[in-house]
Amino acid sequence: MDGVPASARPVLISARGISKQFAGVEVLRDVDLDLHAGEIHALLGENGAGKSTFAKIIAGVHRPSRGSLALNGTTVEVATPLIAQKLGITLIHQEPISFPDLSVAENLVLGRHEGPALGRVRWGELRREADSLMARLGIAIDVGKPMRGLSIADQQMVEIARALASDSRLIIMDEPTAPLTPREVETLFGIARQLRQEGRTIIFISHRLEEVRALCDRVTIFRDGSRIATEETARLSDNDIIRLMIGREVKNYIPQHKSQIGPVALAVRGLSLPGKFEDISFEVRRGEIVGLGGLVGAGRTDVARALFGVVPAASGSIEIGGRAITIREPADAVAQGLAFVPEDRAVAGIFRSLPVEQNITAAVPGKVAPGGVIRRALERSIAREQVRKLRIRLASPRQPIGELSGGNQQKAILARWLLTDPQILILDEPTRGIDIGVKAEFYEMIGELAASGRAVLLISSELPELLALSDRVLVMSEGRLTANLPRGQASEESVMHAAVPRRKSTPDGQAAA
Amino acid sequence: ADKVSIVYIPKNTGNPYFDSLVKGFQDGCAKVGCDFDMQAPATAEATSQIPFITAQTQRGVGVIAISPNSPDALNQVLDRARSRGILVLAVNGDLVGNLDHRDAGILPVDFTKTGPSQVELLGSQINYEGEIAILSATTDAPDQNTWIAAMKDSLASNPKYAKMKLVAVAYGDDDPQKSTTEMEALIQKYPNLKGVISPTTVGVAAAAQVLQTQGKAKQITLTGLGTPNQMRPFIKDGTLKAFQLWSPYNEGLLTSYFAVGVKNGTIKNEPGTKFEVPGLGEITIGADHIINTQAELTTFDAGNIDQFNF
Amino acid sequence: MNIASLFRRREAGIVVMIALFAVVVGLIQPRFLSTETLRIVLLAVPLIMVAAMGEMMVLVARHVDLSIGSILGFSAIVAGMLWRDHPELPVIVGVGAAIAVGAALGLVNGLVVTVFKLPSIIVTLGTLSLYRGLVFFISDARQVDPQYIPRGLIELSQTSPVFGIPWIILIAFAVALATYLFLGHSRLGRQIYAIGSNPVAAPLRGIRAAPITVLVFVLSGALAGLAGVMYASRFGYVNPGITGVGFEFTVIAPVVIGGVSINGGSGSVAGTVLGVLLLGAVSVALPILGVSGFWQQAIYGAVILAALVIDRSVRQGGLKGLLARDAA
Amino acid sequence: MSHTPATAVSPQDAAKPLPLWRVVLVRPEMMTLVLLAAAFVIACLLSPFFASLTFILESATYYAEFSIIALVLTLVIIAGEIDLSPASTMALTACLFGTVFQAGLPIGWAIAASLAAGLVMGAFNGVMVLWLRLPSLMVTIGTLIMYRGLAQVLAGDKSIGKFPAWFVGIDYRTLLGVPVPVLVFVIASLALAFVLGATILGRQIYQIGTSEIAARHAGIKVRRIKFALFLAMGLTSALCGLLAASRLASVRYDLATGGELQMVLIVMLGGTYIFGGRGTIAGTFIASWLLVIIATGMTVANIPVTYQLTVMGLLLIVSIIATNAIYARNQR
Ligand SMILES: Nc1ncnc2c1ncn2[C@@H]1O[C@H](COP(=O)(O)OP(=O)(O)OP(=O)(O)O)[C@@H](O)[C@H]1O
Ligand SMILES: Nc1ncnc2c1ncn2[C@@H]1O[C@H](COP(=O)(O)OP(=O)(O)OP(=O)(O)O)[C@@H](O)[C@H]1O
Ligand SMILES: [Mg+2]
Ligand SMILES: [Mg+2]
Repeated sequence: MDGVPASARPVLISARGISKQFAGVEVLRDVDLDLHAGEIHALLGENGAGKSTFAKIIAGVHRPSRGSLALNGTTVEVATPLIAQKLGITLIHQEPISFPDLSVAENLVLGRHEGPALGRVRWGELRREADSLMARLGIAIDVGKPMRGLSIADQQMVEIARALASDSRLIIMDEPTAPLTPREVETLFGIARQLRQEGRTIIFISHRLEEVRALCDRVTIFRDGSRIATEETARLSDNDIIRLMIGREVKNYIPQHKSQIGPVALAVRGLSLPGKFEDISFEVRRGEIVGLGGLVGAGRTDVARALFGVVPAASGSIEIGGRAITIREPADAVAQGLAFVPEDRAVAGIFRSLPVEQNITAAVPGKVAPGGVIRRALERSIAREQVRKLRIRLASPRQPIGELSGGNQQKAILARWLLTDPQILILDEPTRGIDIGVKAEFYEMIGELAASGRAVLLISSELPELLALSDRVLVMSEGRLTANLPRGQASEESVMHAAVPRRKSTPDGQAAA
Repeated sequence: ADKVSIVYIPKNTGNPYFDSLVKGFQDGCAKVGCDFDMQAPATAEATSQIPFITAQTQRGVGVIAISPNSPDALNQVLDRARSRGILVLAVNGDLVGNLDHRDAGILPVDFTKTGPSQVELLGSQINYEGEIAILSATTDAPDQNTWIAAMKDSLASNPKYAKMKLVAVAYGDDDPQKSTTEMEALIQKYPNLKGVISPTTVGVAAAAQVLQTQGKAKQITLTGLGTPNQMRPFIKDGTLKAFQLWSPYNEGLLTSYFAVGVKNGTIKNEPGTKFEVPGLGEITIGADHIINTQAELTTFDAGNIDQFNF
Repeated sequence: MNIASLFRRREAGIVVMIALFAVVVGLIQPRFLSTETLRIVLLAVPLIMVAAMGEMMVLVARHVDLSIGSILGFSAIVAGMLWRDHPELPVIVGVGAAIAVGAALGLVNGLVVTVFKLPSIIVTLGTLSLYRGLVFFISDARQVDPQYIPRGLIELSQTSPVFGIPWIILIAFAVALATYLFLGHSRLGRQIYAIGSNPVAAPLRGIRAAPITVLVFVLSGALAGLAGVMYASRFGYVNPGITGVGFEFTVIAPVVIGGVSINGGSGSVAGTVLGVLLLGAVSVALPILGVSGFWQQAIYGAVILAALVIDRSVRQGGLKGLLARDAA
Repeated sequence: MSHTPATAVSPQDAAKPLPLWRVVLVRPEMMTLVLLAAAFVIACLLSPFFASLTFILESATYYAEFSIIALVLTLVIIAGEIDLSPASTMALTACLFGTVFQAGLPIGWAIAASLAAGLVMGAFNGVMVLWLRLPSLMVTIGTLIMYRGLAQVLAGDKSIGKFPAWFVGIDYRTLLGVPVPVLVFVIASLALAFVLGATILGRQIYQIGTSEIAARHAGIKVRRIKFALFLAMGLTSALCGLLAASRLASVRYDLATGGELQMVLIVMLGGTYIFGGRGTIAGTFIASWLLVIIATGMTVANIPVTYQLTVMGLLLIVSIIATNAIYARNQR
């Protein structure tokens, strides 16, 4: 089959006009895509481009808001994962799904075998089958052991084995290689090629271009929820792919801020948290915006959370204003003049059911309650002032913050931290899930914050915004700092270059989890 | 004058012992003409009767008859009731140590007789010799402790019992499971055990069940205080020959006669006063205003058990 | 760390604890070491074992059922009243009725928990009181006296088909075996583990969590119902204010000791059986040693807390992990 | 900050808040208040003896201890935890008080010992929950059993009494016609309503219960506050144990048996959300009276206790379902 171009083979599954909205936000827009039998098809795109969402729709995890799927020419309703399973579609989730208390062998078959509810589980058969699968993948895992003890990589291998075990026509692998060692990646590729040989279809999602190049017949590139291009892999250069992924012209609404860069405000030395990040050292000066770029899972959020004391680092030191300090919990960080706008706004940011004004004043109890007793009038006026300054759109400050749009929620969180008059701000994906218009306001605010002499550490997966706002860009890859680029040297290419994991650069073969 | 109204508050609801006591009240009231009501708490815990006493005080009943769950936790509410002119009677169990917080105590028998009587009942069945044990209620149950003391006294002082040896006193906490385990432990620990006295209804029933289950009835003689309904199957199948109790029915009957008499002024509530209760004969108010319904314990055996239903 | 062997060790651990306990008690009171003691221990545990099987399934599914004591009382009183008011009915009708009533009450628990998405602990705390109220209500607060309990039922605790082991013990072990086969070796049983192990992922693997959760409560109720008739068989009467009161804690303690995690997903029938036997041995030994029964409850409580801490430390990889900071 | 031209407003920006009447009226406490009024009317109809203020106040003293603890428990539940051990803590601290007193030590020492023990027991719960990170529910079920067992070990099953006259009968001391325990309850309600509603501590309790993670991120010392709440539970339970000892003039290990269910019932009836973040002291206050009215009303109307148990169990389940439904409705 190898000789036949992918596009010449029969179409296995075709998606037409697939769109998906989450809470009113459209994350997939009219995606049309044909997948052929016996091809390995890569999905590429920036973080949040919609790759996983598309995969989940095919696998019945999500239902599309609009659009249809056809399998071998007949329209199908993939309403549940079980139906997908029966249609021969298997999804290997980006985060491995496992039942930690069950054995590896059971995890392999759970939900797959049909049969009566009280039917006997044939352990011997199960075990033999599991063993042979593991042998096929060339990994030595005791299939009788519970999943709990397995490393993320091994769990991922079990997921892959599970997909192999079910006689699927279409196997979707959502970033399967992220936690794997090069040798495991090779094994996986061998198996994928063998499956292709058998005429099965594989969707392969990855951020690693060399992998895509090594394995995939065709690539489809997603950007902002739309399919931008589908092409034979060989016809695209790395630069083409990156350009297509980033795509949008750098928007001119991003102001280029100019501010006085002062003394070192925050210095981090040798910060490590095993399994999350290793040996992180950098400085942020007053008036400086330092960007922190990288792919999802690079460990940027973990560094931010360590700095703020949410999950403190295991080793390393932090200095603020030249003084070494210990941060054991966020309260310590706040006392040291740090502020942190977390990426996971819904969980770590807002108090959903509480009024906006209480959300805004949450970090400054002393201001609204001198002596411990809340002065409502004072609180209201403080909150109103912030609402006005940050142009937060709301019906009433007494409204539960959960009723506000994401961007306005985010502004309220920023307002909360501005009230503490922080010297150092850590902003983790501050514009994620926010409308274009509000984004522009945010960029302006971030610039003004730096201009007023504050140090800003900006984590962003959006390269244009990272590049436009940052005076200096740090890049992380797999838990390590891989680049420190002054404004002049920071470009989309250079950042991407540093962000994409290089297998050769980790000679021990162990990727940071 | 209005009819005297009597409310009886037993230890807890669902306790079959009190059913026949209530029956006595009902029959008594039907005869002497009083209004009777029964209000029981869900549990027999120290404080559970308090709201009931208060509510009845509020209702302005004439007489509160109570089988107290605690000898001292009720003092204040009972005082409050008495200060409103309510006659407060302790029935079946007394406020030991707090006798001045009630007007009189109606007890089934002279409790000093219980112990010796039980010892004699057991002794007569085992030829007055061998190892014996007691399975009681809780370690601090006041009535049982009085009886056990009297049992020990008889065993020590009466030469007739010289060959009976009390080897253990176990406590089943009036809990079926616990009583069962304790009884099993007794049998296990004392292979030569000849007899067991269990002066508590839960205990004696559990002990009988153990003997029946283990088929040890021939080897170990059981007696104690039990209710006929609870013990009937064991008497019938010979697990035990005899046990004792008094008539709770008579307690209810006597209490209603006495209460109405005192309320109407026909009985003077003073030690030494005598009065007549149909069927029970002449009753005397004893020291500390204690009134006993019967002189001796009733012994139930295969011959008479079917005459009783409580 | 090899968790599988740890759990294996955990069950072995309970065996060792039982053995050690027996030796120590035997040294103090040699008569403890006899077949008679074994028989007493075995007679003390059937009720607990049967109900523990149900509670264990509920815990495996990451829920808890606090109402089993009241369900036990309810089922027992229904069966008892049937036998009292219709002496002509065969024993098995009462047994069936008790199991059916237990299942129905369990169904109510399961439905309230799944339909309204409420925490089972609060729901069953409510039904604990509600069902007990109904027990008094339907029985008119009257005990069912021994004379009404069918002879045939009583004999289940006394007569034996084989090796002199009474029926009731055989029934308990049969229930344990059935539970073992169901939970350990049937597709549905494994799905219960899966739900408890990762409730979010279960639907992604095509497991229907809601009906299975309801089923688990139904089974727990039905087994409590069976324990109800076993109570009648063992103690020979049913009292609305006594039968089954406080039973929930008696049952949860050995289940947790047996290694069933309150976080769902794990636990074995063997561990639970051993936990039941261990606590049974303790409760039989205390009186033989002459230890005050007052200690029993305190020991139960301490044992539950210890089991929680051990469970957590096993999961966190030792005491060091136990004290590690939050990963909020 | 300089002005930028208004940009496109996303549809969500236009979301209107709930109408005021719904915010004010459709609240769980309102439901409780309506129930209270209904219960009062029904109780008056059921029995002519009910409608007497002195009687109701006197009856209220029997529930005052549980009600006072329920107030603190309200804070604990709002903060997202639960404590099922206070009734057992009451028993253990009270038995300790009795034992120390019986041992011949001055009564002041006995009181101090019981209060200190309450703090220790609260701290034990707190350490297990906050440092060993065990679920408060299971921990406090464990301590519920253990504390009660220890009370039994300490005091056996005899009652300890013969306390000095000044100590006993606190429920018969009145101020302005209000029995002292009820007065304590009212004052505690006012104080805790103030703490919860007007102080920063109260505000942070709500925030912790709404989202513990967000609270930690906002620099709130979550662990410290929760630990303080467990300590407060222990101390309050010990205090209420002493109130009970005074009221009963004696203590026994079975003091307040099953009280945990009643306390949770009160808190739930008052509209506090079992998952934390919402609830008011006013709700708990009203619910306490509701319980007094229902229990007292049924008792004085000679309604058998079997009905009372059934009604209480039903009320608990219905109130959780209703509270859950109201919150789910008001939340988008
Ligand atoms: N369950 C959900 N609810 C709301 N929004 C969601 C949900 N799942 C995904 N999204 C949003 O949809 C968008 C697309 O997400 P998706 O996971 O498909 O991206 P992706 O291309 O797979 O990115 P990555 O490379 O980071 O995996 C993102 O903005 C994400 O925040
Ligand atoms: N809930 C989780 N459980 C286990 N591991 C996690 C979890 N969340 C993240 N990780 C791991 O932590 C590592 C770093 O993730 P982190 O979120 O810090 O990356 P990031 O660079 O900030 O990505 P993003 O762009 O999404 O913010 C990843 O390798 C991921 O596997
Ligand atoms: Mg993805
Ligand atoms: Mg991140």
